[in-house]
Amino acid sequence: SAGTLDDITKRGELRVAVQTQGPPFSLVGANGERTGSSVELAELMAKEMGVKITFLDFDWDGLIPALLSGKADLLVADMTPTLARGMKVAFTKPYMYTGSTVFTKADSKFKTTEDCKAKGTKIAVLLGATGEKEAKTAFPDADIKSYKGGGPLLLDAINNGQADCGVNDVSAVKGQSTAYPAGSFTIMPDLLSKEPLAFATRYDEPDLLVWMNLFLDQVSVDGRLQKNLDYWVNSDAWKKDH
Amino acid sequence: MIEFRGVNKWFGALNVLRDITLSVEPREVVVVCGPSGSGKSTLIRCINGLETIKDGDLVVDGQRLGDPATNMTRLRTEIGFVFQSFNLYPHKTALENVTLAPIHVRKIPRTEAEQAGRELLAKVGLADKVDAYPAQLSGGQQQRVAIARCLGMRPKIMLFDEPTSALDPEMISEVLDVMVAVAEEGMTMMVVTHEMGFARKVAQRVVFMDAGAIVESGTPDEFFSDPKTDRSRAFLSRILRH
Amino acid sequence: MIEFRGVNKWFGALNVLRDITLSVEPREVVVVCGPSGSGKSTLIRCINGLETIKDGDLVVDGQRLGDPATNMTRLRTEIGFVFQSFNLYPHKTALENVTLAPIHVRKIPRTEAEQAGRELLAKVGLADKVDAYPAQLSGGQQQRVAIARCLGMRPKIMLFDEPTSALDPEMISEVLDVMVAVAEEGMTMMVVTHEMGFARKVAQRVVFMDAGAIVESGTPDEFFSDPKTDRSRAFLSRILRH
Amino acid sequence: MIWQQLQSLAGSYPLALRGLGMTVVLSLISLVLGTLLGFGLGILRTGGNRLISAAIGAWVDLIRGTPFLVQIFLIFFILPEFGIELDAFTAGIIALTNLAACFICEIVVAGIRSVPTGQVEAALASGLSRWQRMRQVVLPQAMRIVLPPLVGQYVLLIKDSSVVSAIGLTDLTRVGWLVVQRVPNGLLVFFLVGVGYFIVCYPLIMLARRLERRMGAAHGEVQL
Amino acid sequence: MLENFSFRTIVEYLPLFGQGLVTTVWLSALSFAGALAVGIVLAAMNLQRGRLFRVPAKAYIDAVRATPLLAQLYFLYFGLPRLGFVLPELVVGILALSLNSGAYVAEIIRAGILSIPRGQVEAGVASGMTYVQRMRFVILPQAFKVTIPPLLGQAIVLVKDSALLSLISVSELTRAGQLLASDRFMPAEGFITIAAFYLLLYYGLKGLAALSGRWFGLQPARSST
Ligand SMILES: Nc1ncnc2c1ncn2[C@@H]1O[C@H](COP(=O)(O)OP(=O)(O)OP(=O)(O)O)[C@@H](O)[C@H]1O
Ligand SMILES: Nc1ncnc2c1ncn2[C@@H]1O[C@H](COP(=O)(O)OP(=O)(O)OP(=O)(O)O)[C@@H](O)[C@H]1O
Ligand SMILES: [Mg+2]
Ligand SMILES: [Mg+2]
Repeated sequence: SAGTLDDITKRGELRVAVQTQGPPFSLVGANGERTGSSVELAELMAKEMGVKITFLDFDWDGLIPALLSGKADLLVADMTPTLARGMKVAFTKPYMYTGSTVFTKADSKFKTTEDCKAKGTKIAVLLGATGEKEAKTAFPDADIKSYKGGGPLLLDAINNGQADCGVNDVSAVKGQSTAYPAGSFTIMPDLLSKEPLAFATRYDEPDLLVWMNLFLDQVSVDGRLQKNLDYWVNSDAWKKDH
Repeated sequence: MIEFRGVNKWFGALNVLRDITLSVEPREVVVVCGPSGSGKSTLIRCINGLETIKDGDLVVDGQRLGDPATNMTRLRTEIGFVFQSFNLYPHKTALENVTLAPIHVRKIPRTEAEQAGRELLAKVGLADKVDAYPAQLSGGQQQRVAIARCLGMRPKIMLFDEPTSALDPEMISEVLDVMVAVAEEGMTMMVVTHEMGFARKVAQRVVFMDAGAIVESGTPDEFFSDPKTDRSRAFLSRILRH
Repeated sequence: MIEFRGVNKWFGALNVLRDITLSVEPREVVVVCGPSGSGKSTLIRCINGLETIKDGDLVVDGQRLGDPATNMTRLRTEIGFVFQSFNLYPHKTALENVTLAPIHVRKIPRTEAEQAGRELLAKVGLADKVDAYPAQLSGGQQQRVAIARCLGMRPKIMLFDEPTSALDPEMISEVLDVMVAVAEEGMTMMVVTHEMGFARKVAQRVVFMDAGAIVESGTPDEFFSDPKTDRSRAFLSRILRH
Repeated sequence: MIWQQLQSLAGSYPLALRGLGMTVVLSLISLVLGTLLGFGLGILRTGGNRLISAAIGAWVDLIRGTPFLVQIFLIFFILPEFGIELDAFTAGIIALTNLAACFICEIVVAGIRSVPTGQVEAALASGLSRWQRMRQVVLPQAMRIVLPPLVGQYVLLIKDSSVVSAIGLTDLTRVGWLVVQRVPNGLLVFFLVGVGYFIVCYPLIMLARRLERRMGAAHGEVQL
Repeated sequence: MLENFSFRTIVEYLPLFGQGLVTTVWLSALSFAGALAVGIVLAAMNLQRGRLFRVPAKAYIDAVRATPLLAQLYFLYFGLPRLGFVLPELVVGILALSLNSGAYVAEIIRAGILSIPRGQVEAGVASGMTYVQRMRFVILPQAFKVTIPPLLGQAIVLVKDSALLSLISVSELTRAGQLLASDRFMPAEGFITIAAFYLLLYYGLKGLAALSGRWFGLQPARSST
C-alpha cells in the first residue's frame, strides 16, 4: 500500500499538530501570526516535501490524540522523548538538547539552586512536564506545586509570590521571561538535567519517520538548524521581529 | 350512557369504591350525595378516566374504559367536568380558560369561540371579569369560570363536583338556573351536590353514597320523603335539622 | 376588638372596600354575607394584614395596623384564620398541619401539642386521617383540617372564610356545632358564611356587603325578618326562593 | 509596564475578535439546537413510554455525569475509528448540542413535574390532546420553574464551549492562553477575556429577567 | 487508540486516580456546602422588598454568571495577593468554586421559592410565624422539593468544574488522567478512566438527591387548592 509520504504528496498538504505552548518554540506573534522555532522547522519540512503546511493547534490534552487518531501526520512540540512515551509514538532523533533550570524572582532570598532545597520551599512546575519529575528528585523536601496551563503561568506564579522557585525547560524560561521587564527573574546557570527534544510521528508511518530523521540530518549539516536555534533559542534576537 | 358494573377501587388499603353498579341513561340527571369522604368525587372522576378502576366494568358512551381500543382523548371531549377545586389555568385569563378547549379541541374559529365565551361568562355573572386572571378572582368567581369552561365545550355528558360550594346563596340559584336550563335541553348529567332544591327540581334520580358504596338510589321524591336505609335517614335528618 | 374606621381599598381601578366602618366587640360573633365578589374575603383578610389598606384606620386588639409600632407577627398569633381555599401545607400530614404553629409559635411541647391536635381532629371527625397528607384527603376533609388548624392556635379572634363550603350538610352541622361551642366559650369571631342557621343561632350581628360597601348591619332577627335596603331584600328573597 | 502591556494587547485584537466570534457562533448554534432537542427529550421523557423514558434517562445521566472534555475527545478522536470522520467545528457543535440538550432535558422534566396534577387533569378532562396539554397548559406553567435554571445553563454552556480548544478550535479562552504567552499578565488578560464573555452572557441574563417579570405578573405573584 | 486500550496501565495508575478522587470528593463537598450557604444568603437578599439588599445581590449574581470561572479563579489567585491577601491554593479553590456556584444556586433557590403558591405564604403569615419560621417550616421544604433536580445539576457541574483547580496546582481527579496521558501518551486510557470515576460520583450524587427528595418528600397526587 501507499505510504504516508505518498498520501501527503497526493493531498499536497502536511498536517502538523502544534501546541502553541509559548516562546521560543511555538507562539502567536504580535500580529497574530503563528511562529516559533519548531513552527519554522515544520514549515521547512513542508517546503522540502513540496507541499503546503496546515497547522492544527491543539492544547496539551488534544495533542497526542490528534497524532494517534491520524488527524495529524506529525507532532511538533518541545517534547522530551522518554522511553515510556516511546512505547506509544515514534520519536525522531533529538534535534537539540535542553534541560530544566531553576529560576526565582530577581529580589528573592533564593539565590542559588542549593537555596531552593530548603524544607518547605514552594516549587512551581508544569503538570506532567519533565521538570515536574526532576524537581521531585532534586528537591525532595520541597513543596512541589504542579500547575497546568503553560510556562507563562509558572512565571506569573513566581512573580506573584505564589511559589518561591520555578523549574522548567531552560529555553522556555528564557523565551517566556522576555515578556517581563528585563531583570525580573534570576535564572540559575546550572541545569538539573540534560534533555533531548524531538519531533514525533506514528509507528505506522515508518516512511515519514525515516524522512524526518533524514531531514534533521540534512538541516544540521547545512546549518539551517543551527541558524534556527541561534535565532530562537540561544538568543532573544526573535523578540524584535515578533 | 354511563354504566358501572361491579366497580371497585382502592387507595392503598382503603376501598374507596365498593361494588358500584349504576347505570345512567341518556338525558338523565343524577344527583350524587353523601357524607364527606364517601367517595363521590372519586366516583365521577372515574367516569372520565382521571382515576383508574381495579375491577369491574365502566362503559361510557358505548366505550369501555381501560379498553385499549378506547380513544380516551376523543371520549373526554364529550365529557365536561367541573372540579371541586376548580383547577383553573393560572396563566390564562377567564376568557382564555373558557375558550382554550373549544379553539384547540373543537377547532372553533377564535373569534367565534371568544364570542361564545363572553356570552357564557355573562350568563354566570362575570361579564366584567373576562380579562382577569384566576389569582385576581374571588373564590365564587373562580368557580363560575370553571362552570363556564365546562359549558363551553358543549359535551354530551356533564359531571359536576360540588359546583356551587364557593357561591353565596344568591349566586347558587343563578348558577343552578344555568344548570337547570342545560339539563332541560337534554344533557346527561351527574352532579355531586347537596343542593336539595336542585335535586328536587331537575334530578331524575338521587344516589346516596356512604363509605364507598351506593347505599340508596331512587327518585328525589322517594329519597327525600321515604328514605329506605337508616344511614340515609340519619343523613337527611341532619340536613333538615340544621 | 376590631375596629374599621373609613377604610378603603383598591385593586388597581377596582374599589373593593368602600368606606368601611365597623366595630366588633370582644366576644361578639359577626356573620358577613353578601354576593360573590362583594369583598367579604378582602374585608377579613385585612384584619390580619394579609391585605393592606389605603386609607382609613383599622385597629385590632388595640393595635393600629400599618403603624410601625405594631408587631404584626405577635398580633397574628392572636388571630386565627381559615382560608376559603384551605391552604393546607402539602408537605405535612393533617396532624402536622395542626401542630406546626402551636409548637413553633406558641412553643407548646410537642407531645402536648400532638395530643391536643389529635383531639381537635377527632372533634371535626378526622380521627382516622391524622397521618394523611392533604393530597390524600377529600375536599371536605381538607377543609376540616384547616378549621382544626385554626382552632389549635387558641387565638383571641377567629376569622373564618366560608368554613363549610366544601362540606356536605351533615358535616356542615357538625363543624358548625364545633364553631358554636367555640363561640359560646366567648371567642371573638367574624365568619363569612351563608349558613343562615348558624347566623341565627350564634351571631350577635349580621353584616351584609355589596360591591365593597357594608349595605346593612343588624341583629340576625332584624336582618332576616325586616331587611332595610332593597339590595338585601332582593338577596334574601333569592336565598329563600331557592 | 501596564501601559506597555496594554499596547501589545491592542495588537492582538483581531485575534481576540476571531476568538469571540468562534465562541458566539459555536454557542449560538448549539444553544438553539440544544434547546429544541432538550425540550423534545424532556417532553418524551415525561411521556408514557417507559422504554423511551428510561433510554433518555440513561443517556442524559451518561452525558451529565462525564466531563465534557472526554465527550468531545470521543467524538473527535475516537469516532473516526468507527468510520465517522468529522471536522473540528462540526464535532464541536455536535458535542455542545448534545451537552446542552441533556442538561436542558433535566430542567424541562423538573419544570413539567412541578405543574400541579389538577392542571393536567383539567386539561385531560376538556379533551386536549397530549401535545395540546403540553403546549397550552403544562409548558407555559412549567416555564416559570424552567426559565431561571435554563438561562443559568445557557451561560454555563457558553463558557463550556471553551473546551473545544482541545480539538483545535480557537475560541475566546484559547485566545487568552495564546496572548498570555507574550503579555504575561494573566490577571489582565483573563480579566479582558471575562469582559468578552460578559458581553455575550449579560444580555441573555437580562432578557431572561424581563421574561420572568412578565410571567410573574401574569401569575399574580406576591413578595414573601 | 481503542484497539490497544491498556487496562494494565490503568490499574498501575489506580492509586493516583484514587488520590485524585478523594481530593475531588472532599473539595467538591466543601465547595458545594459553601455554594449552598452563599446561594441561600443571596437568594434571601434577592427576595427582599428593599433595594438595599436586592441590588447588590442581583449585581453579584449577574456578574458571576456572566463571566467564566477561569477569570474568577485568576482574580482570586493572582488578584487577591496584590490586595494583600495571600491564601493557600486549596482555600482559593474552595472559595472560587463556592462563590461561583453560589450565584447559580441562588437563582435555583429563588425560582423554587417563587414556585410556592401564595396561599402557602399567607397560611404561614396568618398563623403568626416569623419570616424565618415561615421559610424554615413552610417555604423551604416545599421549595427544596422543586429545587433538588436543578441543584443536583449544579452539584455535578461543580464537581466537574473542580478540575479547573489543577490550573492552580490543586491535584484532583482530572489531573491523574492527564498525568497518564502525558507520561505514557495514553490519552484514551486516561480520559476514559476519568469519565468512569466522574460517572461514579454522579450516581453517588444522584442517590443522595433521591434520598433528600424522600426526606422532604410528599405525595404528588391531588393538589390541595
Ligand atoms: N390520592 C389518595 N390517596 C389516598 N386516599 C385518598 C386519595 N384521594 C382520596 N382519598 C380518600 O378517599 C376517600 C374518598 O375521597 P373522595 O374525594 O372521593 O370523597 P368525597 O365523597 O368527594 O368527599 P367530599 O365531599 O369531602 O369532597 C376519602 O376518605 C379520601 O381520604
Ligand atoms: N389580587 C386581586 N387583583 C385584582 N382584583 C382582585 C384581587 N383579589 C380580588 N379581586 C377582586 O376583588 C373583588 C372582591 O374579592 P373578594 O375575594 O373579597 O370577594 P368575596 O366577597 O370574598 O367573594 P366570594 O364570595 O366569591 O369569595 C372581586 O371582584 C375580585 O375579582
Ligand atoms: Mg369530593
Ligand atoms: Mg371570598
